[in-house]
Amino acid sequence: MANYKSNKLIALLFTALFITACSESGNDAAVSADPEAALKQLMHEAKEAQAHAHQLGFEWSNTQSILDEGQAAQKAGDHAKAHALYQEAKHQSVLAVEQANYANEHWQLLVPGK
Amino acid sequence: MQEKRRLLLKSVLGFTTVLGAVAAMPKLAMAKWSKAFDIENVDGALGELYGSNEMAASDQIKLKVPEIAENGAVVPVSVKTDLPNVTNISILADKNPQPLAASFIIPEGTAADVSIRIRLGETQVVSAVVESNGKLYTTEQEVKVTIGGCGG
Amino acid sequence: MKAITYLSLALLGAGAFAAPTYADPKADNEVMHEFFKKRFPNVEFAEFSNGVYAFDENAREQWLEIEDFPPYEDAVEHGQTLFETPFANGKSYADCFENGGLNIRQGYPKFDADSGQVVTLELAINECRTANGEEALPYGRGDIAAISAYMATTSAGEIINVVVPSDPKALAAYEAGKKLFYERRGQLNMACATCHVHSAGGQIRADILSPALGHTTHFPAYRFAVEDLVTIQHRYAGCNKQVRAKPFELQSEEYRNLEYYHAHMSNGLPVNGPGSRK
Amino acid sequence: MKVKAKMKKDMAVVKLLAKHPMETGLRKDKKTDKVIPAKYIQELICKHGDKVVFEANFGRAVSKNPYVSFSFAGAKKGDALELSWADNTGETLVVDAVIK
Repeated sequence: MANYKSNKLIALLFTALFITACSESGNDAAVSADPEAALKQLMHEAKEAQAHAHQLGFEWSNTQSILDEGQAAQKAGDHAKAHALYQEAKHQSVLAVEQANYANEHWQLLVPGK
Repeated sequence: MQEKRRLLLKSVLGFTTVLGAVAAMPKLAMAKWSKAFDIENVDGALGELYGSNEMAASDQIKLKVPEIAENGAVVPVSVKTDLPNVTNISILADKNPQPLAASFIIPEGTAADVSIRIRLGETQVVSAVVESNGKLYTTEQEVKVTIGGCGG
Repeated sequence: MKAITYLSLALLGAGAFAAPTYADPKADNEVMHEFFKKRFPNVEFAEFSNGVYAFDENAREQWLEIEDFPPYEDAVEHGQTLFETPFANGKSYADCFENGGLNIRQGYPKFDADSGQVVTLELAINECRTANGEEALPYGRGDIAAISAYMATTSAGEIINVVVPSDPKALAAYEAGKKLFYERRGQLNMACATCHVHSAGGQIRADILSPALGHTTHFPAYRFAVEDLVTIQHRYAGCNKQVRAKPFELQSEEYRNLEYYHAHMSNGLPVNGPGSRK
Repeated sequence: MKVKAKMKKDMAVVKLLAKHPMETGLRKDKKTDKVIPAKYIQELICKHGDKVVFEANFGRAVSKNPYVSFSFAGAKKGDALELSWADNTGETLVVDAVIK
């Protein structure tokens, strides 16, 4: 009963990881150019992704605390840590949006059949 | 368990020894709330409460506890015995911070049959100690406490 | 047949609905009840009201001992006092509900045709308060759960009969609740149905998973984890957090729709709230 | 404290649920991270007339809102019971109950 979804799920996770991996390398380049601005941009993206996930009703419960931690790290001057946390928050929300899209199309797979 | 119970005499032979050893009247008759509740090991608590920790295992004590606690914060425990002239029943949980959980004084006319709900912090042995004719008898059972999960 | 009727009604009813709803609540229940009967062949149908205690002997024994003198008795009495105490304007809860608010739990949640919304018992309690100039009570636990629990006791043994009328908005609400029930969400990627349909009776860490069928019969429930009476939506929020999904607001449209679907599923089972649960 | 006392054959069966937090003194407040001071019932006594028919002494392991049941002989329907508890902070409560 449970197996029919695992392949799709794995595919979904890989897609998300791939997306993240790409955006990460992009941001890394930006960090070296203008760390402050890049960090701000990343935080902005993370918040936008979070808002999108939230609007779909699929925000994860720990995203906000990761963002908060990131902001605390940024304030304390630990840019590397802040970067990692913002990245994580954004990553979560990207996955959450994927999850919402998937659920919207495939929720009926979990409904018991006759 | 082993060393804590080194004084627990399980044989009939041991039982006769106990007769002599607990001849002295237990302190409990006069005691109000006992310091035994503060003591952090079974032997010490029993010694403080009864003036002795020599006990005989008895199959005449029915200790009813769950094998697996549905909820460690509220574990129903019942003790019932047909032993004669019961004056006191105590319940101990060996791995709780203070093993002595409750102690009941049973006057004449009151049944040696009590129930209570106790907390168990982890999987451990729950024992009932019954004072009958001035002597101590005991029985015990392990209760598994599972922690974690979502509430089902 | 019925499905076609509903479908055509849905189509007729609404330019507002982009997609027609295909819900047939009655057929859903037939399938669901069969599913659980098959999964738990030794459980009498009415016993599904007792959750895991219907099939976990060891837990049932302890539960019965607790229910013999349950820790929520005080709270239910408190709820009765609140229920019977008139508002400042002299009116009372009894004036807001059919049959004076007694023996009505089995029909909730209800669909309100005027507002086009699902009305849960707790929402109705608060609407009664605000209509009479009183402040709404906070949802989840406390007084609202106590009042709701008292009202549930007046329906003890009554058979649950949640009605989904042939109103496209009602069917849409039911369908939305159903969808929510089957959508995987949160970091753990789990739906309500993952645990409480497809893994019901199985184990998650130390706990045995309860079947969804019968969930709503015993709410508000006294949860030992909370040491208090809580409403079903308080539990929804808890479950959502446990799969690391951000919960919806209590009594949000999402949770009301979910409760509608969830409670309807238990049609035919007796009301036995409040009950004590882990 | 809620008390249910009723005759069963020639024994009065008493079940009670005392409303009490039974704080162990080992728990921390999640918000303030401060230890919540111990507050637990130490003694619970049931009197039938002048006679003490039951006395329970509790440690910290007794559950929140303690539940106890016991039974005793020599009572009849309609008799009054006096139940009382005292906790480690000196707080006490006395309630009356009637055997049904």
